Amino acid sequence: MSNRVKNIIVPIMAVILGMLVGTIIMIVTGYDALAAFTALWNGAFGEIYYTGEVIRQVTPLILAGLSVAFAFRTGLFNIGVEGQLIVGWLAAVWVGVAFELPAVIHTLVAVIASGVAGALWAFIPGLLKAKFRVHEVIVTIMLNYTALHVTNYIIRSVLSEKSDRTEMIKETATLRSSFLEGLTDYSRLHWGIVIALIAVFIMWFLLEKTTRGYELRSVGFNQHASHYAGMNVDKNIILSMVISGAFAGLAGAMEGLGTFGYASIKGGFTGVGFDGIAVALLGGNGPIGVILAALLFGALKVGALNMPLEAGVPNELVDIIIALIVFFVAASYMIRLFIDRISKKGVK
Amino acid sequence: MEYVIEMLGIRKEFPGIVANDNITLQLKQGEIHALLGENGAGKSTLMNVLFGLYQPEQGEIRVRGKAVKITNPNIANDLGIGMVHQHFMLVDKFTVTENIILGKETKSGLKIDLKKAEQEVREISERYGLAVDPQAKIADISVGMQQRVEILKTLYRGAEILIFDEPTAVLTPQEIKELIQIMKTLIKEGKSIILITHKLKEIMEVCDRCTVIRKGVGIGTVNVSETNPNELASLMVGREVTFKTEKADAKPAQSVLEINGLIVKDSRGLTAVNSLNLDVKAGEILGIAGVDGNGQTELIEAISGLRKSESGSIQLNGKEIRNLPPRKITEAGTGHIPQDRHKHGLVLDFPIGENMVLQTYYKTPFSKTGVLNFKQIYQKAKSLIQEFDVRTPSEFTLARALSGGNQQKAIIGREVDRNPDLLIAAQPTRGLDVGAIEFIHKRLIEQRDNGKAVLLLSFELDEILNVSDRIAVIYEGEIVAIVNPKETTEQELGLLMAGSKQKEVGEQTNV
Amino acid sequence: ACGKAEEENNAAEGGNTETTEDAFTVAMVTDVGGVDDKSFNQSAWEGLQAYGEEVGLEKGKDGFDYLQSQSDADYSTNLNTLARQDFDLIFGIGFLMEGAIKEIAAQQKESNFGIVDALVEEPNVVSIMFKEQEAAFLAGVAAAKATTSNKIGFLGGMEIPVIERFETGFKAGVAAVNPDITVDVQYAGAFDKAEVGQTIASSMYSKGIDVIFHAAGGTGNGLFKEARDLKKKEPERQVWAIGVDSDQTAEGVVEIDGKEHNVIITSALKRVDNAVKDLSLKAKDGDFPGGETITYGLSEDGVGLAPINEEVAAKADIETAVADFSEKIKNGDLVIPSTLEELKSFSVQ
Amino acid sequence: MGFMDILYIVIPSTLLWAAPLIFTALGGNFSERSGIVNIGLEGLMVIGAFSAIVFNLAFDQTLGNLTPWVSLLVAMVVGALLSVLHAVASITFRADQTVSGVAINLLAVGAALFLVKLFYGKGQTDIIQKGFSKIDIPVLSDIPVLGKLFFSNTYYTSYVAIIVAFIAWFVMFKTPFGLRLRAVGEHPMAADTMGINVTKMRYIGVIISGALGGIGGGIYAQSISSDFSHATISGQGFMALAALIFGKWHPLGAMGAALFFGFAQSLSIIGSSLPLLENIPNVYLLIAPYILTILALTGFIGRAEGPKALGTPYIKGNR
Ligand SMILES: Nc1ncnc2c1ncn2[C@@H]1O[C@H](COP(=O)(O)OP(=O)(O)OP(=O)(O)O)[C@@H](O)[C@H]1O
Ligand SMILES: Nc1ncnc2c1ncn2[C@@H]1O[C@H](COP(=O)(O)OP(=O)(O)OP(=O)(O)O)[C@@H](O)[C@H]1O
Ligand SMILES: [Mg+2]
Ligand SMILES: [Mg+2]
Repeated sequence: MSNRVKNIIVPIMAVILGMLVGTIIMIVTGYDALAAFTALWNGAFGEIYYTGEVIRQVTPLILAGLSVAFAFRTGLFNIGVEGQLIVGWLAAVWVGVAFELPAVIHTLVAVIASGVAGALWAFIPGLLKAKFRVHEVIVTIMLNYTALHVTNYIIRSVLSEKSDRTEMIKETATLRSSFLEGLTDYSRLHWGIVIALIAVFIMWFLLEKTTRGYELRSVGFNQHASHYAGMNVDKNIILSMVISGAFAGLAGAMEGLGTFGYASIKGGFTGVGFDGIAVALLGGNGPIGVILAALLFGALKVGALNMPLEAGVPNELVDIIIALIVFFVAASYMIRLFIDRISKKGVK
Repeated sequence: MEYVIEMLGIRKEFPGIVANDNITLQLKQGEIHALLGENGAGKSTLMNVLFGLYQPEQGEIRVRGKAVKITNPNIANDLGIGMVHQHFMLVDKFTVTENIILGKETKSGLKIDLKKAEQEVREISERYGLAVDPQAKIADISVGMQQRVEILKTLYRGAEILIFDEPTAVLTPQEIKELIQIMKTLIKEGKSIILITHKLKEIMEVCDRCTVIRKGVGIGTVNVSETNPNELASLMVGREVTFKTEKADAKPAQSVLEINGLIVKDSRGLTAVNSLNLDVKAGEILGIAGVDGNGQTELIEAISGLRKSESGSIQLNGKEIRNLPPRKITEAGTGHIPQDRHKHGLVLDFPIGENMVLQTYYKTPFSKTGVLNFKQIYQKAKSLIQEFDVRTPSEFTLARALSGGNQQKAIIGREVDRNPDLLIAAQPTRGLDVGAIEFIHKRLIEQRDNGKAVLLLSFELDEILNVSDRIAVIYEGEIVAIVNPKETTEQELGLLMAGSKQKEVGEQTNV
Repeated sequence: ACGKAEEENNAAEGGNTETTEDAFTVAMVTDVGGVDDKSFNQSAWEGLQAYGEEVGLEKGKDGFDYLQSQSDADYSTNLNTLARQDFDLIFGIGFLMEGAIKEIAAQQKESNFGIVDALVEEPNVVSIMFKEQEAAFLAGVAAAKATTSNKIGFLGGMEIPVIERFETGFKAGVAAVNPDITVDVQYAGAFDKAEVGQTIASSMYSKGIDVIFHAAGGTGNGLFKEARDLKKKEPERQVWAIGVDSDQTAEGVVEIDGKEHNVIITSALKRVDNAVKDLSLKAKDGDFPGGETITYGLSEDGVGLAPINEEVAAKADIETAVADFSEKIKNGDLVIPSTLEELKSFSVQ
Repeated sequence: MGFMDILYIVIPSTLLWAAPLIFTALGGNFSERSGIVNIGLEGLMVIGAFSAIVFNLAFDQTLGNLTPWVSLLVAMVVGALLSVLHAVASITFRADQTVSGVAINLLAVGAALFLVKLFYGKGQTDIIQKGFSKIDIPVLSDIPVLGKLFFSNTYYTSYVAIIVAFIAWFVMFKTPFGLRLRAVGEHPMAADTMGINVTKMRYIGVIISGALGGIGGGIYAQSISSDFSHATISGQGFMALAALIFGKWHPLGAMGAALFFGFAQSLSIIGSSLPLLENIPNVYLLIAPYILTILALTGFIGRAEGPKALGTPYIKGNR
């Protein structure tokens, strides 16, 4: 079997295996698996409203996934998507609240602000990696917590007076659209999905088609050889982190300008950043893969909300399934071995 | 009982390749037995089978006449088989002693008894004349000493049969001499040795018998005393090989590279290149001879912009290039075949095609306004692959999947194709077989004949003597002599490299 | 609202059936805390259960139910889901749901909504507010009577209006008993960081503070842990805590030499349960106060103080004082300030 | 408040915070020294906290004062079991170790909450009655000044953690096992040729990390949170990872780093009531541990490198 086919089969198998183990868990613990999956399906696609909500959920997941995937492809592990997202969220809302601008332009400025904020936040680990060879994983983890506290502080003390959240953004800055809401029976679907899809295209084009992308990939694979070949390794490391951070920041704008319309104090992380790792991984760090994986996880997450009510199954089950899928993709060597065995038997 | 080891009809397959096909090797008690073959012929594989790292699909191994199954290195150790691997198996951060006792530690209570272990190491090293410092960290000692540690590892485990896999490829001539002495001592102590090497001269010097394999198939075993290098070479390659590189006389023209008073520090901040002067002319190959660690690496890094130099000047075609960024230097007209092809020469995870434009991707026709033109890139790659005989399934194959020799050919193709005024070749044939070496030497000479300057760095005196038009001997960061290869001998070079007072080499003209 | 024909038989058979023909179904959405957060989600859920019991409904789509949110983004989806499942009345528990309720109420005009701790002006939404300051005032009175060191602590979750009402009322209560008592105020910055609560409590107790009142949700668990630990270590020492929202007595139990003790003096109650049940019943009877804000105070049984711990020496004294002040508050003689600003000009006299 | 009074508050609190971090960071040390990245420490703490609480709740009547200790053992075993998953994925099936760790984190939270709902029908457990409690260490706490500083108002677990750190150091740097473990993390093929079973050593390293991570979670739950909910473990595992790296992959370094983090944390909490720090916005104190960690990495130990083979699966015969 060709590698290409395998690369497609592996994630599919991982999803199937994840669901399978989820089913076994339900059977063992005495839940009605069929009812659970029915509820899951209904909660994701049973009504147009839910489908709208799924796409809304998918939007930041795509961007977070892109962020992780982009870093991966250029040899970095951006585990700081969460922090960059929060920072981007705040920046977008800040612009949305503080500025008076015509519609569309206001939105655009706010979206750009989020990207810039995420990029700046990611610039720090990029710089430290490039100049001091500090591993980006640890710095980004630390910066996640820093982002959490700093944005909380800004929301409390700068953007509001000791309130737990900012004002609503101005109408002119919103990504929401009554057209899309009407289309999906009042879901919170917003124009962000278009931005996400454009971002997917940009990532693909940048990475695969441009000289810049060539350098980024080259530095990601082999810094020494890239240095020998005359590339500026430090600059490329920083750039790669910055671009990755910009995607993460945009994911924050989806929440700030689309889903919520404000920024609020957070006790913990949104989880979108970590889901981004899952999305990137399941999607094989490729553009189409990321979209499909985000769609799957978005549907699972939104659909899960319906499980306790309709089937009496705790929605944590879906978290388990997602974790298992990530696990199986990570251990895809196991699946590859299995496929090889099957296909060999088939030949003999 | 004549044979201590018998490997009979060994077959070992890797996915898609038969690395060993029905190979037989018999080792006599007390002999040094050479194993000869081209790159990828299957020598390392055969030895790894003997050492228990791989399991053969077919065949039988007998140790002192008894059939055995060697399923892991522990069993090999118990049978008295020890192996010095082609790539050193040493933990950099550990001390010499820790590396030697690893897996067979001397204990007192729960604790490792390092004192006792060091004592034991000292004893063995004295007995076999293997000078090492038991407390030194591997990272801090020379390659030669590292190899002695590898040998000690096997002796510490009581090995009677030692396998040396290309031990001399990484050594300086002096170290090679020492190693040969050590091997002779070992034989005297009753050990038996299998030696893998590409250097026929070494085989002729120390070996009793030689088994040749070609493309995984055993060709046969010959008594070294009854053969000569030419025969061995043709047995190995399957055709006649010429050793003396054919070349016309050089026609040196203007200086392409001029270095004056160059001072470069190494990573530890010590002066590695010390007020060095050198020039390389168009139409000549200048060879740099020297024992490893005398500033060669730093010199080359300084020329190519990979290391900042302290002072002095480096001029390329009369233009100052010192401390310019690597790209500027490349664009000024240099090409570089790096010492470590995996680390510096290739992006192993790129297709071979994309590797072919590593320095030129941003130029037309490979890209335009920042967008790559893959059609052009792969067309270029395809033609280079053909021209330089790079054996690869296609230009889309990952560079990682190519054998070392073919990776090297790809790099040379890439560098030569850019037609640089100065080509720097650092150990371009390290670890390659004679066929590949011959090919590469031809290409270097071709460059010279096209009126380019070639700077060749090599630790192989043969290579230096054969290929260079002039030889600069480097010692402690200075060029201590410039000699004409036609008028010098290996002995003389060796002495110069060892820092002996330069005798009247001043008379050698073109300084 | 919607009749279900096939269930009529059931209805005819008796009172304890799943649903009646015109069952008035009620549901709620919790924040990430869930219905057992030992705080107001739990309280609200108890209110729903009490309502169900009273009118003979069971948990489920045809009676009363809840959905727990896993993140802020889920509030809206959950509220919407419940509306789509045709629940007649849907509560959003907590100020965090303000935005979501506002939006969904505008879309789902058929359903009625209730929001706790926030104001939403929509015709089909009732806003439920509490006079936390009144409960906290009584807690402050109890604390002031119980302290022997004249040093008292207040542990807040986040600096938001609701908690400010607690802080204000508490300080007012303490001052009403003895203006010389100092109240050390610290905020943990979160409602779910027990470890932070524990460290703050530890530092307060070692400064000689002997009573700490918390309005910090799960963060308060750290306070109880610290108080229990200290009590266990030095059984003679005066170490007290005061709970919040619901009666938290159970969290204060310490076993010392086989004997049970308790470090919780009392709890400032916020009867979300009463409010939820009250409004559900009203709505069932067709009296849904849509568009209004209903504020529950001591008089409405919406806030109060839990019974006083037997072990507190000043128990009787506290009870008298509390009863006394309660009376004054209920009949309007005493208005408890609700912001720190108002507190400045407050005095009991 | 005098300076000493501040120390009397801050030091016991530092020790309390540090204990779970020390255990977990030591666990991470064993895994990473064997060459396996373990970003799943957070998940291992989660499962440790969960199982300790569940066991504690179920058996506190039968076991009496031994309950928290036995619960720790249970947490250790469950943590070890979960880490086997990480081991299988990243050693046997050559998974990307960071990703497998992320999966462990997701799985632990999902599974623990799912089981809490299954067992108790609600989203969080009750509060345990038999947690670790505050003590003055006998004899030692009577030493003047030092006794009050270091041995009063603390928990046994903190001292156990410090002792275990020394044991870990001994095991890692003085015993054959430690030498082999480190060899496997530096140069697995070299170890292999010396007859060391790389796979086995790595499994052991990862499983020890699970066991110690489980204990870390168990200590946290039983000395700090007292119950288990979605918020019980929120970031401590990552802090432990930071401590491990900040401590240069050295057991005693990790211990020092964990103590330092504990100190910074308690200062950030207590700081707002200290005269010296009260005018500084709380946010500076809150982010101090993270910023300090980054600065420390950049300034002092930026060059410190982890085990050479860290993160690369060992494939026999691969070059
Ligand atoms: N682990 C492996 N997986 C796949 N193929 C392998 C592996 N090891 C060796 N081979 C293949 O087996 C053949 C023999 O390799 P081997 O390393 O034994 O050659 P060699 O004679 O030692 O060459 P050299 O002189 O370069 O050391 C080569 O073609 C190589 O491609
Ligand atoms: N990771 C890999 N993927 C695919 N093939 C590989 C890989 N590693 C080795 N090989 C196989 O091994 C061969 C190269 O072996 P090897 O590197 O020993 O070549 P070589 O000529 O001996 O070079 P060198 O002397 O530099 O070691 C190639 O032919 C390739 O098929
Ligand atoms: Mg080789
Ligand atoms: Mg070999």
